[in-house]
Amino acid sequence: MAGGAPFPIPTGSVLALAAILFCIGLYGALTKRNLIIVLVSIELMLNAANINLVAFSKLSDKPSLNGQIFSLFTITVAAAEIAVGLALLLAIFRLRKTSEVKDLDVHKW
Amino acid sequence: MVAYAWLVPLLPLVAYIFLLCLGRRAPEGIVTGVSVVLTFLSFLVSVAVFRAVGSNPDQVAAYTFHWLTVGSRSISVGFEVTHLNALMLVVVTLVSTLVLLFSKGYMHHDDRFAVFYQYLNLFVFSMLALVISPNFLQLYIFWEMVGLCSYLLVGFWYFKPEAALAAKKSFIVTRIGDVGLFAGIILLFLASGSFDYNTIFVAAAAHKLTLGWISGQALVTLTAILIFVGAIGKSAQFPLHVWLPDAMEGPTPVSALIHAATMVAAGVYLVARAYPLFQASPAALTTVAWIGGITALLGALIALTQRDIKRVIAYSTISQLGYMMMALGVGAYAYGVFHLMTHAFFKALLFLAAGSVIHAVHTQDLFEMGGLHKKLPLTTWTFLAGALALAGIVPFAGFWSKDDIMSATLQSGHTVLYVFALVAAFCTAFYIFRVFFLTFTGEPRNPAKYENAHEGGWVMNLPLVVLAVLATVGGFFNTPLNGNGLEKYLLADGAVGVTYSENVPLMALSVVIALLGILLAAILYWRPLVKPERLARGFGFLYQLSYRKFFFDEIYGAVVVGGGKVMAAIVDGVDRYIVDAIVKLVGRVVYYLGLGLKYTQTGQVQTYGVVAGFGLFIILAIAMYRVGGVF
Amino acid sequence: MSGPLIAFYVISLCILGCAVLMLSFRKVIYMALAIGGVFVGCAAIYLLLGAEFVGVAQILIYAGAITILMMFAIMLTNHEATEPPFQWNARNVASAVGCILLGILILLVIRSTPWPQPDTSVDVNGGNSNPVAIGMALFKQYAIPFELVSLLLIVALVGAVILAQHRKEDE
Amino acid sequence: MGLVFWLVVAPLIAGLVILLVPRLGAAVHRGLAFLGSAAALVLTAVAWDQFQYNITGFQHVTALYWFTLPSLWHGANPNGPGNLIIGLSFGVDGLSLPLLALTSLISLLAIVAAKRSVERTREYYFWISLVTAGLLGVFCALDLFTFIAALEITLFAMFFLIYIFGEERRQSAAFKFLLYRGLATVALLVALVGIAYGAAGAYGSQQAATLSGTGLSFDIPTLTNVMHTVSTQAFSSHARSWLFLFLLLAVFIEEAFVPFHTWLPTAHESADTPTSMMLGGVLTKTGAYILLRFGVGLLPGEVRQYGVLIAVFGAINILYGAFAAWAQTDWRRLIAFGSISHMGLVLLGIAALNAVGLQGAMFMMVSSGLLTALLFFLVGAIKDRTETSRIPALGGLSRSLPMLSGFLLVAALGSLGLPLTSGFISEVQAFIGGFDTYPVISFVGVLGVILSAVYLLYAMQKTTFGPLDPRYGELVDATPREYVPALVLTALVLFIGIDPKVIGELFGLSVNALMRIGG
Repeated sequence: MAGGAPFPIPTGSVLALAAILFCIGLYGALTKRNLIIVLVSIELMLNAANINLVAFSKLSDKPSLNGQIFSLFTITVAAAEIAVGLALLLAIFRLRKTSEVKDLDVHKW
Repeated sequence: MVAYAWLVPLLPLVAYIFLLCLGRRAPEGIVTGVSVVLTFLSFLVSVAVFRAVGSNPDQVAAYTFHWLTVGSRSISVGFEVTHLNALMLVVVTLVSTLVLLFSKGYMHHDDRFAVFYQYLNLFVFSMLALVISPNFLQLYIFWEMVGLCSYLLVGFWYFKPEAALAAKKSFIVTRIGDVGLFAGIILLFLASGSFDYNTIFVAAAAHKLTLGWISGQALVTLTAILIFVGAIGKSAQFPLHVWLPDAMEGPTPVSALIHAATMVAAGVYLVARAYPLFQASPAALTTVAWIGGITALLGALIALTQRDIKRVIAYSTISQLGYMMMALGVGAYAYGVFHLMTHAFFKALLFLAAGSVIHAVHTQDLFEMGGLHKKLPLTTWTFLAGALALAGIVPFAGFWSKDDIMSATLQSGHTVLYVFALVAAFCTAFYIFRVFFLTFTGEPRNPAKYENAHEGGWVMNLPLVVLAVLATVGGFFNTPLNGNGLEKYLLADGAVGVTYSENVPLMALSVVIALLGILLAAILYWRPLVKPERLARGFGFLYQLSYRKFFFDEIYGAVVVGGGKVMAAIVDGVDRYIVDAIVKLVGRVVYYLGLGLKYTQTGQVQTYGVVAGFGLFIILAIAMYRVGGVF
Repeated sequence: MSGPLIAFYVISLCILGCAVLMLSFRKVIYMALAIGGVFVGCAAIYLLLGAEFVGVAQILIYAGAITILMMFAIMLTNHEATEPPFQWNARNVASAVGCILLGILILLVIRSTPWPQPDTSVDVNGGNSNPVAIGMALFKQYAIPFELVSLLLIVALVGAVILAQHRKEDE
Repeated sequence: MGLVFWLVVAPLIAGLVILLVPRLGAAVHRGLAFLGSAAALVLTAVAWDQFQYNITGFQHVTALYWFTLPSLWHGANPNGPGNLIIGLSFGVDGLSLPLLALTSLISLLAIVAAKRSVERTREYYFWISLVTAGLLGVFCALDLFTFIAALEITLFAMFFLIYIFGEERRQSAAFKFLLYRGLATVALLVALVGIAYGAAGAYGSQQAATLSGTGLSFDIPTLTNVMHTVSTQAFSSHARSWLFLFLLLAVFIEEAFVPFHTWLPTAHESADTPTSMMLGGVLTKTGAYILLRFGVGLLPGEVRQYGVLIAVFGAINILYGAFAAWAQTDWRRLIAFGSISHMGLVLLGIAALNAVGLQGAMFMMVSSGLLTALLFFLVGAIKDRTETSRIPALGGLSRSLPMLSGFLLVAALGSLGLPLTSGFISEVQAFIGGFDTYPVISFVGVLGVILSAVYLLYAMQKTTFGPLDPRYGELVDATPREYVPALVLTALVLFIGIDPKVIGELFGLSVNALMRIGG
């Protein structure tokens, strides 16, 4: 079904890279104490997803541009998110004099 | 003429609607005038119908119109004319006209005078519509409507707590019977596919009434008895007789019209109308006969000792209705209906005369009356006519009908019932003359009330006179002298019932028995040779038994009403403390679960994340396991 | 083993190395630097996969703007902040176990899925250069989402400004 | 946009205008709500007028497409045809038309009956309009999605009406109402979606899809058709039984059947008069509607199979409701239990699964709606004057309030099934049906006829009969505004009782349709 010369990079490898990156990001988001690093870890996970999108844009049996477009949107949204996230962080820091996740527990029972 | 029979119920309905439009403040003259004239017209139409049917046996006819479709069956409404209901129409309209006239005097100056006439007209309409119904459903509809009117009229003086209670009691007790009738006609409908009398009777005669779960003969017996249960309730037969004496709380014209002449006779009419069904079931007929006989005796025994003039007559009504039922039960169809007619005349007369007395002395206690014949001569003589008719003295109306019943009972082989009837006849003569002597003879026991007594004017006297004439000569409609004319007339409806021949020795015996009763009353209350109190003491327990009405009210109060209330309390308790408590318990459990589980909300986002991550892993793992090939 | 494949493995190693480094550094500022490495590595992967425009955008936005923004945020807050070394508390262990399990699961799924053979004969760019093709798609097929995203950016920008504004009444 | 669509939407528009337009006076709020319901009533009348009696099935159908769920997503029938179409769909048949008329009429009268002293009129009339629109939607929904959505609207609108505008203990009553009926909706959702999936062939064989040629569909006529033609082969009887039991649970809660009834008396005790009229008059008829539409319509075999159970519960409800009503000391609780008793008869009529019984059940729904609304209205009017609805505290009101007492008597008599009222014609048909199929159970149930007379006349005796309590000597009898609901409802009760043909013909159509499925 697929035509042309085989692509040199196997699909599984790209996906594996993304998976590992995603798990690392997840681990960071769940364990790091600094709010900024948690945000950074979330960006890591987003990047892992982007890798998948771009990979399937190329490595599918019906390649198309849609994956790339979608990853562009992801990047844009991530930028917006990080801007708002960091602004929030600044505001919180100004109010609470802390940037540690564990101190932010106003919803505790 | 027969095709215009619908005019008979329609005219009172017109009167009702007219009065409704006039409102509750309408002038008394107009109210009475409209009611009496329209009802009298209705009477004239009835007579015309009666004559038309009588002269031409083929005139029996039913006219029906589609009312409602249920499933594949059609229910119709309409009217029919048979010999039986033509007679009933005449009796009902006649008595109604007289009572409507009488009420003008009796209810004078009541501030709900117009409302009273509204209710009465509604009642007359309902009663006539009941009689003229061509099917069981329509009969049931108006059966309930007359019950409603009875409820409204018994409770007419609603501010009296006894009247309120009596109204409720009358409705509920008759309703117990109505449920039997309701179930009975539903079963008949299911078995025959129609509510129409004729369809059902044809099916019953052809043994075609069957349902899946019950065989033909058993079904006929069951439905006949269920219908009879309805009649028991409405006609105040044992054991549902308890409402009728209490219903005397209503105005006396109501007692005369509804609780003596017409509505309570509807039960008898029902059994008579459904007679082909009863004839198909000997067991049902025997039940009818025995219930009737027991009621006749019971009513008469209780009436012996009552102090309230209306209650004595009420128990007398119960007893006489028992006679009618007994007649129907032993197969003497025509005699039962004949007695219904004569009873309507003389019992309405007795009630109206009693009403005249009550109107004069403003008390119902026999022992506050006495010597009233000087003040109320017309009432005295008319009451005497009614009393003689009730006691069954030759040649008054009651004699002919009652003796027909008694001889028919003996001839049909119900000896025990005959003895019952004989004892009841003796008691009847005694109690009614006890009332007569206590009321009209002797010295006034309450001079203050005696002094103010006076006759009620022509509106009250005219009905008394007319009814007294009928009570005197009404029996001649059906005597050997005219070749048993009424019997022949009624039996033209078809082969219903059995005919019996007169038996002169039996007639003589019952007259003698009745005379003995009168004699006993006379020596106790007219020319007292024996003090009644001594006699009462002598009979001690028996006297109490009669005076306290065989304790029916007490027993029912404790067992049925008490049982119902206990049941209601239990259900309410279950509802509040078990069902609702379980609901509340569930609420509590959830509340406390929430109280405990809130400690999982640490506020630490990352902890939530860990849990969510594990959840994701578990769901994915399960999904992948189900897909297979991964592990 | 062809050139692109070698390049892929090298870049992958760099990315994962940077990511692990990010986790193990203790000073926050180093962590931010390490994440910059990951972003650049990702851009290289995109280029390898033929998505030139996305790769360049990745470098501009992530490696450039976002990393710098992080630095600023760190400087503005507690720039001396350090992460403590790994602590053997329940949450950390659970996180580690959960992430490893999840990773293994995903890798197993990837391994067991029969991926379709990529169709290299199709030119996703439709004969144009990649940026042109993407531009065409964005302004034709995806015009409405594109406009919405720009709206989102404006809102985020204004929101960020308002949130980060130094308000007088807070003093 | 068809007639029926506007019929549902009219009160909704009125409600939204009330909610969204600022600074309208209380009178304008009331007027708008009135207009909305009046429009619905007029449109119902038009629909009735245009109704064609020779057509079975739904008429005036309006369908609004919203979106499509591809078969891959819903997964009911991956190999078969069919994208699931989600949207709003309305139409009327013989069963729904009288219920629509009942809903819009009672809503109109409830608005007339609403006290002038209500505060927060904006919210009040908004919620009333919303509950009306929801109920109208329920009764003419032709699609499961529309049905559930409309039912949910009635749920929370009624919740707020009780919660904000109720009387004593309104909050707990409102939450009880919400939780109970919320649970019912969940059960209903399981049952209905389950049936839809089953009809598409999700359980057991794929036969349903192949036989019917339709994929997953929420369209009620389609489902009816599919269930009628292929259900026995397509559905495992096990799955059908479970779905039916879920449906029955929903019906029992919605209809306040014993033992899931305790929300009803509590809610009535707390709700104000117009809310009670809507709640008792219309909202408690949704359960019976569900049982008829989805029970008899979609799972007739299960209705037959569990018929004895349903009939026994019917008899239990009749007697339990009646006995409990007897023990009540508050008029409003008494009416609530009385309505439970009436609804037991509906259950008996449906369980009988014959034409007469079904028609009786339908009649009873309308009759009980009218009578319950009338009773609540009158008790509310009396309570406005005497400041109590406790039966022992009243007495002799015939003297000071003759007209209200008269209407109360008519309502009570209708309730106890007196002939020439709608109560009787319903009762007689339901019992004919019941006796045909379950004679013994019906014999037990028929005792309720006595008991209804007992509790109602007992309450009447204590309320309107007897000596007048001097406290109530100076009360003012019905005002012209109060005559309207009382007269209209009384006239309808009598009209249906005297000439039942008019709605009987409509119901007959639905009955025939249902019997073709179930028979």
